[in-house]
Amino acid sequence: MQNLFFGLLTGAVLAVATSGFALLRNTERFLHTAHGQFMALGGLLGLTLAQQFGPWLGLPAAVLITAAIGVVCGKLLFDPIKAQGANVMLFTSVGLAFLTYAVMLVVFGSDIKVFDVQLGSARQIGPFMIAPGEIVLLLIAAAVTAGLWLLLSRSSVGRSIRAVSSNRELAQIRGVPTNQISSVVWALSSGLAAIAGIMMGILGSTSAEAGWTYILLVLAAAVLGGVSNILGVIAAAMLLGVVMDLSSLVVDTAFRPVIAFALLIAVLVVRPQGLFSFASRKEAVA
Amino acid sequence: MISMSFLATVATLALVYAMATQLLNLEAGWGGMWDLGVAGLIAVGAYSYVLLTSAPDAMVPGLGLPILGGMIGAGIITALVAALIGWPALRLRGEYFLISTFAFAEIIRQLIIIGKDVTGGTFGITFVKRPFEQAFRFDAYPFVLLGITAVLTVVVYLICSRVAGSVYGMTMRAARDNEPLAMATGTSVKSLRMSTYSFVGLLIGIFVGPAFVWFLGALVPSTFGATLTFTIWAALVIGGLGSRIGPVVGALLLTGVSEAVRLIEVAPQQAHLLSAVQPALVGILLIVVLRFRPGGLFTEQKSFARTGTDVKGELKRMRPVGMAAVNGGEA
Amino acid sequence: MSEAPDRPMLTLREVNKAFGGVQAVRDVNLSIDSSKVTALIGPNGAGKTTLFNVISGFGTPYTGKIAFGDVDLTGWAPHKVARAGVVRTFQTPIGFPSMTVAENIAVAIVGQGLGNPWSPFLRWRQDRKVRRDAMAEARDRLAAGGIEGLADVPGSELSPGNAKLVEITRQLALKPKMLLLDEPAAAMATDQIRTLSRLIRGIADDGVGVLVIDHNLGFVLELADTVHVLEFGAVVASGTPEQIGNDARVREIYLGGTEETDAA
Amino acid sequence: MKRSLIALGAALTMGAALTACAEGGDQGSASGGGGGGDEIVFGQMLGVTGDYAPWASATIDPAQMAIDDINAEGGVMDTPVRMVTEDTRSTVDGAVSGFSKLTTSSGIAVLGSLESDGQVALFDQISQRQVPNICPSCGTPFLDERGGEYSFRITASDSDAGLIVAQVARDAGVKKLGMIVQNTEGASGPAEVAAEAFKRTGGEVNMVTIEPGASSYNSEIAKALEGNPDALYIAAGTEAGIPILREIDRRGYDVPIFVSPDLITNDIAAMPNADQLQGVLTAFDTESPAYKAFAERWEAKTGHAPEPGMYDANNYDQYILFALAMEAAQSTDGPAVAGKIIDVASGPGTKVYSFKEGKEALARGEDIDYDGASSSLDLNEYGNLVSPVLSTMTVQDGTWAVGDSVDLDPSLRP
Repeated sequence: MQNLFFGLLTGAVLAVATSGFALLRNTERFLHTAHGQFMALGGLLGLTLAQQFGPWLGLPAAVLITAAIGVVCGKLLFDPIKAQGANVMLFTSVGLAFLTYAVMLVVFGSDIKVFDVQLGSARQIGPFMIAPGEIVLLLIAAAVTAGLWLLLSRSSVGRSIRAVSSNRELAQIRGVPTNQISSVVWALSSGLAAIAGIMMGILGSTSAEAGWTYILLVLAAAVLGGVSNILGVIAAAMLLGVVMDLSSLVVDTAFRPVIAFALLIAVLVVRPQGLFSFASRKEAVA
Repeated sequence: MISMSFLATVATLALVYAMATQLLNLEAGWGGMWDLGVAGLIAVGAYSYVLLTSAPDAMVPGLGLPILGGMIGAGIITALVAALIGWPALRLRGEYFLISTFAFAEIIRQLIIIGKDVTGGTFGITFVKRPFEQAFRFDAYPFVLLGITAVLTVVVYLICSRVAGSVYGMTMRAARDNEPLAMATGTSVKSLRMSTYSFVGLLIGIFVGPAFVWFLGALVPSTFGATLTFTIWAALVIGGLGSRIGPVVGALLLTGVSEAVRLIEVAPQQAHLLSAVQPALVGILLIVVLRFRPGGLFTEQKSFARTGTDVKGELKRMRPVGMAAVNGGEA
Repeated sequence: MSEAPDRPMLTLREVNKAFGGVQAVRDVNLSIDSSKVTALIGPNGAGKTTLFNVISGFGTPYTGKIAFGDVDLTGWAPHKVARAGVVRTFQTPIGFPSMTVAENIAVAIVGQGLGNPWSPFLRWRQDRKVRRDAMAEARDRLAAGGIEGLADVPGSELSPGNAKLVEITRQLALKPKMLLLDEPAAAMATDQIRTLSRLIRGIADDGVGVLVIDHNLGFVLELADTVHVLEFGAVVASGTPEQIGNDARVREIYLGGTEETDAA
Repeated sequence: MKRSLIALGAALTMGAALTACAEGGDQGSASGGGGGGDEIVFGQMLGVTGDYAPWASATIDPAQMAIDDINAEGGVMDTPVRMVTEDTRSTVDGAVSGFSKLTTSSGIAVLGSLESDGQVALFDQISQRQVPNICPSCGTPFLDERGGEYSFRITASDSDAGLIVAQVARDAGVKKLGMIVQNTEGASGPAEVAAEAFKRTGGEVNMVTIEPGASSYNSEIAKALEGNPDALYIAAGTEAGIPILREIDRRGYDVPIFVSPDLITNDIAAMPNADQLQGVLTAFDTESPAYKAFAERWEAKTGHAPEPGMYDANNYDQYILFALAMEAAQSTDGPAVAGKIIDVASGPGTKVYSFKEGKEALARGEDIDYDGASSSLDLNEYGNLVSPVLSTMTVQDGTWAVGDSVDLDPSLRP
């Protein structure tokens, strides 16, 4: 039972990260491999700034800075090659991942860093042992994803984003300022990465190396959710977290990664479009 | 002064990567199968080779086969594993194929760690049978190994070239360009891809796995992580997806740049700054090449068509297995 | 109707196809003669392309039976259907964009015998000969169609009209017994359409059955021997072009739907 | 991003400039291992990036300190010493090409700091090239009976480290031991020895394996604590160790915890639940003059005491040993130097506690026995510590404090 809560916590953080990844994937139409590095960047920036200016000022500042870096990268690196298609952008993003990693090595060094934030000691709540800080993290994750959902579904910016993701050309013709929307999406996506990176750091530790690990989980969750659907991706991230933590009840934990990936493959073979994709599969022949 | 022996070592590593990159090109560039699991296949090849050739009484016992037998055996085993992976993975399209091959590579690595009675687990395998090792002095051996690896690389190049110019290569590129149309012209795309995937597995097992082990001198599972896959892919993309010579150039360039960093000498305290130079160079190389020559340094058109029209942006037109899923548009 | 053994007939029995709860094809029974041009018309979304996909093996799973002469094609994979002689074209003729036009056609000629990784090594001479012959034949076929000038043009650089011609030339190189043409006249100029009509008529006269989908009513009625009208996935009328052209109900359905006929 | 671009531009320019310098600099040392040139090159290889990155600065800085000490005395045989550090990227292929560069381009006379997997992979090449080689941190049992010719080790073998954990746990009356073991060679090696040995004492073991870099370890911890074991043993690096200990704290599991050597660091000692922890390690002999001298300067430099789990003192000692062996051999020739390492480390002879003392004693024609900052460095014929002084360590006031020393119970050996 306790593992269920652990899974939810893992899943919630993963959901924040993956929703940012999926958002970018849907509007800019490529797999942003550097997303994991942006998470690590957010985490390290957050840690450094929180030490300097305290968490209340430092952490939001880290999120904003990461978001800004995302926008600049989008403008400088990705806008000029948009016409070249998804593959060129995917590999440019791989290049950006290497570059971001190098910059983090120079700026923050390569050692493991720990947030100076205590989550408090756990109390029995219902069937769970939960620390107060964990509830706060869970609430923040929920608020962030709910906020994202509201933004996408209720605001005019959100409508524009959805218009761009369903059909960029059409949106442009209808007068949606697609370039501004791209920037907004870059900001949102990178900001979400930073938030998730900070939460990962608070739960465990953070380092320049961590980005390579993060991206694997994000990719898995995004694919499992059927990338095109943000709600599906969030649900998949939660599910992935829960399944990974619950699987340790059944099998030896050494097999946990094997189980997680085997499950992923099994799901893909049975439902190639992901678990929660509602869009019917496009016919091969259009 | 740069020592010849160091150059030979770097060149050997570069050539091993060049072989892997060419085979990835066969699979992804011409076959359209964007495989993020090459590292897994290389691991299978490397481990099978060592386990087949090492002595039965070694710390991690093997079968004691001669080197050539080990290479062929490794090829067969890797081909079988590739078939096993391909069977479910090739049903998937686009990014789902990417992810599932990636997942398989991770599973392979984990199984190597878990199966420590056979594979030596995280401790790895420390004795490797290398060709002609006894016949030469140790300080001459790097050059011998470079020679052997160079010969193997040429063989792989010839194999890839012949495939490229054959009916099979033509069908393969056709199926990559337009899967439904290839089917409508009577090609069984599924079995074509299965056979290509296993064929690439076979070659990786025969050539890349053993050559990599000879270079390394020991095997640990962490060598075969995602970084290996990413490096090979970066070499391929820089060199030019689909071109014949591009993968070789890309691999040599990438390894050259990475290892040239070693020639910069800095105070030990700055070592962490220096270690950032390598990923930074790889990153910049990828970004710049893709920005200004999105098809990579060499293009597929140059490799095949006799028309002389140089069409830019190979990567742009490339459609990995059912790219429809990625582009969200029509196939 | 009699059927000569070497002139098989394509028959559909009670074919139904649904996706996502939408019945795209319902209870279709059709017989398509060889040596004849049969047309399938209907408004957008009537299920024409879906029916095409079902016949050519891309639309599995479906219910009902499809047979070509004595051969039961039901549930066959696309490449098997093609090898059985039932060959289709595609609405958007992107072809094989990275290859030249000649290579595009050669791919269809070479067949499957050498399509495995071993043949380049074990049967290299044969492989090379097959490839050379195929390229030569491809050029001949292009010349026969009057488009030999396109031979060395990359597939990605063809004009839409030429792409359609290349598409048909390529699929003809498969030596089909039954040819399914998906909107061959779309995106073509009037004089090209005339050439196309002659080409299609010639194909049928050579004994190949032709099934055409098109929006261009004039083109279809002039070309076809038999016309079937599809609406909401079902065949609602069949007959000669004259009968169909004069059928009030058909005119209503069809012309009602032509307003937004696309030019794709 | 702009900032990083500027930084990168600067880095590239700097890189180009450095390459130019290196070309010039290399030529001087090209004659290499034979020595006799205007400088002697000490090689160092470690993972500056990758999995071993957390240890990087604790490996490089003490080594440089040793080099500075040596040069302060006029170098070895009155020739200045320079250290060249090579990144293995924590991979085997990185180690192979780094080794080739160090031995052939940089012309190193000795090699230090390599981690277990690189050490194992390069073992044959090291003996072929006759490069004296000390490993300050590798526990791999591979070296247990193979070292002694060119490869030496100045920390306890995993076999001993594992046995001693089993012994301490047994002596503390533990019957059921929960174990959390990281899936890497450095951690799983001693853990497996410990598990085997503990079972031989009649105890019960519940081992859970983890991957470093997971987002949380809650479930694994819960699983390891199933059936309420009397104690928990965590064998991991800090990357996984920190989150594990945090989670244990959060859940309020108050079971005694044994940690593996890699976790005996200041970061770990600062954890709120550190008073639950106990480690067993080749503890630094805090009374030794060599340790005191090192610790004082180390604290001045870094602001904290030496950390056994970071192997900082061991990294210092290795280069002092190399330098003394060269002085004793009066040569930089590989076989000659390697042949002297056991002698200067283990005596018999005058006890010396620094390079200065050793050099002077050797000049007087005496035999020496260097007692280092990390231990007395007495080596057996296999180049392994004869009797690693293993001590229990506990955390007091946020730092690791040395407790009782433990003698290995031979009955636990397999």
